[in-house]
Amino acid sequence: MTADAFIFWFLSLITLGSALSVMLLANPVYSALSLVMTMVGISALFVTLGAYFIAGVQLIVYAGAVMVLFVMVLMLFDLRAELQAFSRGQISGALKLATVGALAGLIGGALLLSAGNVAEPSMAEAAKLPPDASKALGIVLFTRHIFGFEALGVLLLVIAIGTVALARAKGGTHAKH
Amino acid sequence: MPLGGVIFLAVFIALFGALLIVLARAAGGGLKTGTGVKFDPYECGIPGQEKRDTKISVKFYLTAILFILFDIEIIFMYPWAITFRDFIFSGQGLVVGIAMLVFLLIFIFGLFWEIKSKALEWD
Amino acid sequence: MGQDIFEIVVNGLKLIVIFLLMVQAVPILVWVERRGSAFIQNRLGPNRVGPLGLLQLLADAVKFLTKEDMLPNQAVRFLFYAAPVTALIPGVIAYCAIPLGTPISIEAFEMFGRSWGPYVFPMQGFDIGVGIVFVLGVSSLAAYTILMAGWGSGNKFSLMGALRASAQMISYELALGLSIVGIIMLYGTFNLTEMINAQQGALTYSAFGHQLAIPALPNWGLFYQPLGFILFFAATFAEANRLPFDLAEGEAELVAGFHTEYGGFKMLMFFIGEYAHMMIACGLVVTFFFGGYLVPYMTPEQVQSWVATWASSPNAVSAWTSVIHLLSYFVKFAFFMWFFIWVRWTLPRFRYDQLMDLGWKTMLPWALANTILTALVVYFAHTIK
Amino acid sequence: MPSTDVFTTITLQHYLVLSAALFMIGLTGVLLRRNVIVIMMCIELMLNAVNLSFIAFSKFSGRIDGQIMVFFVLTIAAAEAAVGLALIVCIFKRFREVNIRFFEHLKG
Repeated sequence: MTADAFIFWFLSLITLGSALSVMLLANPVYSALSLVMTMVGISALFVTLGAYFIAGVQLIVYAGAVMVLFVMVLMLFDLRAELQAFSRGQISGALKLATVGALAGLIGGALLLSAGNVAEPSMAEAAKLPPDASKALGIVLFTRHIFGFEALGVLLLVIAIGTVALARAKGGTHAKH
Repeated sequence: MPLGGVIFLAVFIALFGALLIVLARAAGGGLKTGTGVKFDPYECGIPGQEKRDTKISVKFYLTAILFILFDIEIIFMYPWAITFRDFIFSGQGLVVGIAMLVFLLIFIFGLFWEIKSKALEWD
Repeated sequence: MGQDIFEIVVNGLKLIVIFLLMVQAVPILVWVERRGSAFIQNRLGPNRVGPLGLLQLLADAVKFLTKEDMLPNQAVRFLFYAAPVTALIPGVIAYCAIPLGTPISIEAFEMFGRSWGPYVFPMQGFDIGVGIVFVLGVSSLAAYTILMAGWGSGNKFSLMGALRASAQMISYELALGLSIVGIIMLYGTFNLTEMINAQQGALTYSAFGHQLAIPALPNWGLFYQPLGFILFFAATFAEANRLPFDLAEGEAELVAGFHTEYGGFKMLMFFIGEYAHMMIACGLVVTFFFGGYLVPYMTPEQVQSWVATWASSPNAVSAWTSVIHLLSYFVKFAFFMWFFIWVRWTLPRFRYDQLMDLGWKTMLPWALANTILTALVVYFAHTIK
Repeated sequence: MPSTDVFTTITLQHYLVLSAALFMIGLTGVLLRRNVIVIMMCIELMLNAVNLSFIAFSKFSGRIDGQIMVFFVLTIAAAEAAVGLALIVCIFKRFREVNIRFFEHLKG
């Protein structure tokens, strides 16, 4: 039990630290690399939750593909540290932070109120899931969620066509500066 | 001890020592001996000609976008591949196979469209 | 990871040993590469330092060690130093997931006044259930190393080399990922050890309710997925940035690619990273298509019963069985490593547009065809009696 | 439950709190940063936080559907990143600008 707890605290420390640096670092390239670290940490947390296949997919898709795209675009633009990373305006900033605080309070309150209801059956239920759930995942995906799967195929096709059209768009209403 | 063993050990010790030294150096930062052009970007000896902000083809980034989309489609095939035989044995093979065939046709159509629209041409 | 302190310590030691073996293999591979290239091109190669130039390894190590560690003016300090270190880590972690031999079982014994239960140690860094997904995921992190090094060294040629290399890597990752769908379908698992166990015995095709056994050939994945093997192996060449796909370096156009500004030990770490990618590629090829650590024509049980005729204790039987399988793995592995070197000194380099065309327009459609064909064959072989 | 168990026994609540914290960090980034690429990265962070809670629920309720939902969210997030970055690159190529305030002027 203590080993599990230690791994959880260690991983959550890494994840939270790198997530904070995504938000705080002025250089967007460092932000992107911190986000990669966050995603690797979340993938490790998935492993602690027994979702091995999803952890691998998280590494392949998020860390290996999406973030490569982000880093590549940042390097194409060659954006160094910005002079002003955060938006101006003290009143609006305070309002935004207050919004975040309010939402955090709501979620925290909800968690506290629901603590008695959710936590009890956890260990008994957790044993139901097979240790290597990849096959179970495939079977459920291709029986219960098969239409979602096909819809995502169409979505990906539309996106592939749309991004190519966007990336080569010329002209428009604005003259070139 | 045979010669191979001696070499093995020697290389091992050398590499490990080197690792430690490099770590120490990285902590202290790069040495700054010598002056002037030594620390300029290397362009085969001539004085630096190129600015940092050279234009780079947008093709690289287009490739990366297409990679993401096709990569996800391939990832969707993995749970199918691992369970396909189980589905066949339980008699659902035809349904799942046709579902995957439709998905693959969408994939092939997308790939064919990208090739046709010259999004993958490099010249 | 382990139940008690002994198991944890042994598992930790195993990781360190695998890391050291990988690092150790690099100078030897460099020597083989230099002597091999000289042999292929009818030259002598390094032959002055020590017998057969063997001490050249030591000389190289000393040279790498004593080079000045410099930071170019326009470099981004953190990225410039972090990139070589991150070149090593994904390679080593991914290689740890590849099984190298049969598990070693140790019977219960007495030590320090208490009894230590029977243990089974798999001959791999760690046994993760979804081996192949894990290996693909971890090794896809290598793109950052290249981008960090290219952008961090503040050189235009480095950046261009990095963009080329990463675009190449991600393009071939598609063909790589798709070419193993057929293999996954046949074995019905992501686990590398289970894949190897499925390849025991003599080649037996079972289809349409009949069985066709070919005792002259082992039951290797190669004979089920020949096209998949070719596509996978070719894609790994591109993933490891080796000739004929080393467009990242392309000395004629770019100075030296993303590691133009690097020298000394940082350069050596990039070297180790490149060889680590080759090792992962060879390990996976052997695991998928050539029976992994299995001894051809013999199942692990047969090997074990043969060992039991001369070995004394159960621990020794298990250990010797494992060592024999390790050797078998190593022979196959060494052959493919040699194949990498052989190809490097035989084929010329592609042009960049040819490279991209090959990846997207040739290998990806063929991998798709392989997937569909495998699915059709699997479906009809199991339904038509 | 005694109070020391909070540190030694990991329950669903721990994962949910972690996920909420990550979500809040992402939200703060979206609201406060000016660079539109960083804003997109913070959106990815928020989606990841949601994924974490999905997986935690899946584990502690013994149902696999949560993992499949994560699979879908992952796909949609990647698609969103692809389209978003295509738009950003399009705008950057013409105006050399990534400030979110500038995007307000793109009308008509």
